[in-house]
Amino acid sequence: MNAKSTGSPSGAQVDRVHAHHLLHQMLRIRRFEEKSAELYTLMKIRGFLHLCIGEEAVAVGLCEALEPEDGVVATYREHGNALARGISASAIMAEMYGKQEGCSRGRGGSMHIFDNKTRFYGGNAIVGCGLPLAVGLALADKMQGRKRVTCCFFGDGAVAEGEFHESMNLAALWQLPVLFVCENNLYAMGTALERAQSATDLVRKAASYNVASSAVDGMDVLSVEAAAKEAVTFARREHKPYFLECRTYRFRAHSMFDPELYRSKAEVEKWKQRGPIVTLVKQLKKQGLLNDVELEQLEQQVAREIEEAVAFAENGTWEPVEDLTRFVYSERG
Amino acid sequence: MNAKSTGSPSGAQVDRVHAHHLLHQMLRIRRFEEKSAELYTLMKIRGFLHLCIGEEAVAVGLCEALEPEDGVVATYREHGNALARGISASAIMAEMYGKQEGCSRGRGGSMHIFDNKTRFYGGNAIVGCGLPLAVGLALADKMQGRKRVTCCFFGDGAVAEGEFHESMNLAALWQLPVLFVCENNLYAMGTALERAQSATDLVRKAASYNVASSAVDGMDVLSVEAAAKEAVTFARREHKPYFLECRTYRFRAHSMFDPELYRSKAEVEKWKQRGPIVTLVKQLKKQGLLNDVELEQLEQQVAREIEEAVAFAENGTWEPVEDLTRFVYSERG
Amino acid sequence: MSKNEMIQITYREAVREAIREALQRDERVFLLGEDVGRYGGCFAVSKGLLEEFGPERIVDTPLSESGFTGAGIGAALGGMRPIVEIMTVNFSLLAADQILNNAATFLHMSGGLFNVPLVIRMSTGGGKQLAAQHSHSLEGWYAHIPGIKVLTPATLEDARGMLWSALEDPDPVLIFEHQSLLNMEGQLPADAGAVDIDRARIRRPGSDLSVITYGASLFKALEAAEMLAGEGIEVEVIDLRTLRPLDDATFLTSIASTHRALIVDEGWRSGGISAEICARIMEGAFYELDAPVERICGAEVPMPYAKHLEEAAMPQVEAIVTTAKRMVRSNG
Amino acid sequence: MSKNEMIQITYREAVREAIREALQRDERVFLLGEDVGRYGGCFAVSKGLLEEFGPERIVDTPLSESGFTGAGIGAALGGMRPIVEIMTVNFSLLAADQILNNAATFLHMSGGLFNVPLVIRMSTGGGKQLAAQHSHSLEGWYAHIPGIKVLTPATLEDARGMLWSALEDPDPVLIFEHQSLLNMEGQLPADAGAVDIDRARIRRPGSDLSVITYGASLFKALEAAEMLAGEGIEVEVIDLRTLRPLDDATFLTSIASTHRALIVDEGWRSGGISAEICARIMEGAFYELDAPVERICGAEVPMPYAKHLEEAAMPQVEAIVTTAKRMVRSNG
Ligand SMILES: Cc1ncc(C[n+]2csc(CCOP(=O)(O)OP(=O)(O)O)c2C)c(N)n1
Ligand SMILES: Cc1ncc(C[n+]2csc(CCOP(=O)(O)OP(=O)(O)O)c2C)c(N)n1
Ligand SMILES: [Mg+2]
Ligand SMILES: [Mg+2]
Repeated sequence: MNAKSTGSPSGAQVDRVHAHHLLHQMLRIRRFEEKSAELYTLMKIRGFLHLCIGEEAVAVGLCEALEPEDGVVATYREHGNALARGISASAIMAEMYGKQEGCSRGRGGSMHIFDNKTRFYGGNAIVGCGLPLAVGLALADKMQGRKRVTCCFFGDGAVAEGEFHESMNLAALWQLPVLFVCENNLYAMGTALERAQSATDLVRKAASYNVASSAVDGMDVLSVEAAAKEAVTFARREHKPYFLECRTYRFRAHSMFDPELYRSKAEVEKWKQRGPIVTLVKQLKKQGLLNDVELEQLEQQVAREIEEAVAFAENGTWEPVEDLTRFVYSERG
Repeated sequence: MNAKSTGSPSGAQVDRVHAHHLLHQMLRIRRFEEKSAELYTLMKIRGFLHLCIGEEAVAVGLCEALEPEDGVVATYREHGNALARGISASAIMAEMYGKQEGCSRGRGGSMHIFDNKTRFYGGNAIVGCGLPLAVGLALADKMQGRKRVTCCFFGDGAVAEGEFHESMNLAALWQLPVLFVCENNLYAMGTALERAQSATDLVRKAASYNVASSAVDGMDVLSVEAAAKEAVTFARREHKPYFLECRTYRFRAHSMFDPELYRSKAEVEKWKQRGPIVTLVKQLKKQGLLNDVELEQLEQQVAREIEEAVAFAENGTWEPVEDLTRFVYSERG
Repeated sequence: MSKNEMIQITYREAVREAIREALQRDERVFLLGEDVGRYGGCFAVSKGLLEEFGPERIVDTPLSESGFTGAGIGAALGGMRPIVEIMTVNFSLLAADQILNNAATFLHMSGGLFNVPLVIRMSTGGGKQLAAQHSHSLEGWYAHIPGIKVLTPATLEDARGMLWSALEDPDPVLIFEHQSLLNMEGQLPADAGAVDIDRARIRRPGSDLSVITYGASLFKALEAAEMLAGEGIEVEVIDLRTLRPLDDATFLTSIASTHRALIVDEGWRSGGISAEICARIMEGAFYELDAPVERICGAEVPMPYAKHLEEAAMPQVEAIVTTAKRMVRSNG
Repeated sequence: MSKNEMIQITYREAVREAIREALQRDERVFLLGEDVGRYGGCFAVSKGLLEEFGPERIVDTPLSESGFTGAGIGAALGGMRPIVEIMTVNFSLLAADQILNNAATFLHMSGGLFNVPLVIRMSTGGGKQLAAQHSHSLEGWYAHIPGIKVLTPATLEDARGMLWSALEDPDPVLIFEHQSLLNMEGQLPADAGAVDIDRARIRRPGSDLSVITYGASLFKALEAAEMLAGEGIEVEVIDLRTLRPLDDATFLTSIASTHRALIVDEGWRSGGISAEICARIMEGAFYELDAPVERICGAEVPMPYAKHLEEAAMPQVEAIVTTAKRMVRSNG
């Protein structure tokens, strides 16, 4: 698939500090997830674990474009979104350990990251179920006269669900500032997009709801950031939804139980050549904006953060079993 | 709304016998439903009663294009579809009386007309729920190598349901001969199309699934018939779905409990001028294909049929109460 | 209007008044659903509200049950107090994923971070010959789900009063309004307001048998009780009002004095709320029972259209009378 | 392979063999669902079947639960014998409308004209730390719906044998496969085939207490029974196998000799199948009981992720042992 990129094309000059920031964010996600995979094999983390390795540019580029008061709705493959949004690695790691210091008290795990300070509404593990929530969050903003945007991440697979259709229509009909971000990594588990959609050009679908849209090379963080900024600005200014397709690829298996029979090693390798981190590093070096020492410093900073996160999780505590039935209903008082 | 008609334009010369047949079919529906409304006020018919008066051309035009072995899936506003498809007025009337001689044994009523001889799969009263059924019926045909088409009727309101989206995609993805017939009468109960859809050009939606489509003036039976024949031929030959939007109007209330606050009398009157029966009568008379005597004969023939249907229903019997729990599961043996 | 003045009102009007009051009291409240505005509500419950409150607060939706129910959840998360109307309980199955997997679980899976102050109203029940896709009683089924509350207002007072309490609840509340009660008319204090949503109520005291019921069946039970009183049998009629959480204390206390219980539930028998009531009695009043608890439930069939079959598929006064007599006269 | 030869097999393989056999026996059978083909099934149940039977019979679907479940109903109406796979019971809520309003009602509302010979398989249950949107046990909830049948194969024999019987059934059958049983391994006759789907089975005879259970809880009950036997308590363990229609005769007969019953059900307590079993015992064996029936059920919470909380939310062997002891030793 040829991703036509919109927005600022790669290769354009960028601010050094900002470039390092973007790289740092992507490295945080990459190393955090590599560590998570390791901890999974050590059985420190359990349940389903979905890694977004390869897709870091989407999470980072989008979250750069959001204001602190904006809302985010994500999927079960949301570590990247959560980290980029500003939830601490420690809170997420403790969550995956099942400790009560986790961002969801250990009740949610990898698939259910939540945070109220950053308005991060999950961590939703039913494919497509987050889209109507995003519509409602934006509706509340409209009704209360707030200028916030709600950014809703979902995969290419979710486009087939009825809730995609209903949500796009509602957001457009009611003119709500929802940013629909399709993380199109070409597969839903083992189902390639062309086996899931009779028409694979997802941007065309947006048009059928009169929703403004564009597609962007999701492997290039600068392009994503630029496209995201345009989209967020549009949504906020026009009070309308926007559909942004980010063409990306997951380098790892769907989850930890996936023999990957449905795609070739060669295909994966080809995409890895275009990985968001290697691409950015290469570009910055070429432009003289990054050297090996700086890169190493970033890596070390990230390593420390992750070490701390693991220590935090390890030192976390188990919620008492007596509390099992808490949070089924709100505690008043 | 300007309905662009496709297929054979009105005003073209038609075969006299065939023209009379079409008129006869529409008259059967019109008079049958007028009688039903009367019987409703007499409390012979109960529950919800949805009349398709004004929309007869859609039912008749479509059913003309179908072969006996084709399947039909309809909505709760399906007397017209059922009559045009060949279910006897008597069986339908008895059904609405709740008599066991009814086509669904009196268990279904007006909203659940079924018939196996004509492959009429309801009578479905959950908006949108018939669309996946049609996909499955067509899938079965494909798997068994049969050349049948499945014709699925639904309203403009159903287009907003997720099941519309899922069904269009599945039918296109699997290349199934489903004829999706949208009876666009501009309202879903009291909700005008432009309040239900962010983009009101329904044909454009079909394109987003790569489904061939067209719109036709649903008030002109000859146009509908021509468009339906093209659509059915396409579906059967190409083994692909087709989306046909029939632009029509319901002259009566949504059901028997509807004060019609949402539309003006003037709008209704304007559409009545274009009623499918008056239009056809006028045209045939102008072309010398129909005279008053013939029209009167047709009316009398229809009146007799309906009289017989009412008598049949009146003389029908009540299913014994002891049989209440029959047909929850199949009876074997 | 003086404080103690009584007004004549229908169930439909009582619900409408409740919605109107909520809209007036709290600007975060809005009504969301199919045809709630221009059409005036499929059962005319919200008639006139669009004119009074405008399209920003009486929001017509397209036919998208999952989408707009989910949007209601989102709006609740965003600080609003939505009242989502689903026309008929059968259609709510299109939104079942949002109800069970989102509304009911959000608070818990977020470790207590995000509660969902959402009210969903829907009509339920049979008796109008609407057949198999418009007539079921699934409120008892929904009562299986932890994280939501399930209310079944039967009386005018509850129709008028439960909504505000539901809106003040921080968690999702489902309210089931029985189709056949909408035209019921009676007297209500002009200043009637919120009622509790925690406790069952004894609608008629009696010493011989506890009849446990809710919703439209309440009136069948009361009619039966009247007839039975004529024969010297005093039946205690309990209106559950709320199916989740189930106030078992009230019926267990009643059984402690009557020693016999009959459950009347329009829902299907197997695995309905009637089963749970039976189980609670088994667990909490076994040694009080002089005879096994009995159930009169909806027949286990998709609802038939024909009047006589529909009647046969629903609990009726006669069956209550006959069963009650048999139960009281037998010596357990 | 000789007739009496035993083979070593897992639950997963047993289900796969059942699907394979069905595909071989009846060309109208096909498998329809998300990732059943190229991926090999989300739990690897259908691995290899695409290669063996081709994409016409092992049909991968897009993420459209309502759409493809409805398509399964349509295909059944069109003369096929579809096996629809829904990955996890929680996702089936997206198809709840098609299941309740169409599959379960079609025969009845068409007055007997159209039956729906459809099988829907899905995984159910907790124990894998999959949290609140992937772990529930809703089979008992589905058992409320007339018009469908609900099967819960626990043993290898049933995993292998129930599918064919379900496919021969003219009406819709839901089969729930517990996630935690997939890796269970054991012996099965090489020529194992169809089994009845009508009757419960006594998996261990005993005279002191009837333990009524199904699915993965069966093995906890059997383990508890083993431990109890060591203390001289003989527990009769009943595997319901089918939750709808519920074979109450088997457990009522058992209770007639044990006079005590304990229900173990992973589903939520209120309004679960445990409640219906309680009610049937109330109705059918009240005078046989020496003590009230008790229930050990799933805690009424959306399933938590943390291991220790998930364990606490599910029935465990220890609780069965303790409860059984208390029940048997008390004098009712
Ligand atoms: C409603 C529902 N159906 C099925 C699943 C199982 N499942 C989890 S992720 C997934 C694939 C989703 O693909 P996509 O939307 O492209 O997101 P990606 O995993 O590629 O990020 C599936 C089928 C689910 N969680 N929810
Ligand atoms: C899922 C569902 N939601 C709501 C209803 C109530 N309802 C019955 S008909 C109708 C309007 C449908 O409009 P449309 O599809 O345009 O068909 P029309 O009635 O105009 O023929 C509604 C809202 C229903 N039957 N099913
Ligand atoms: Mg994907
Ligand atoms: Mg319409």
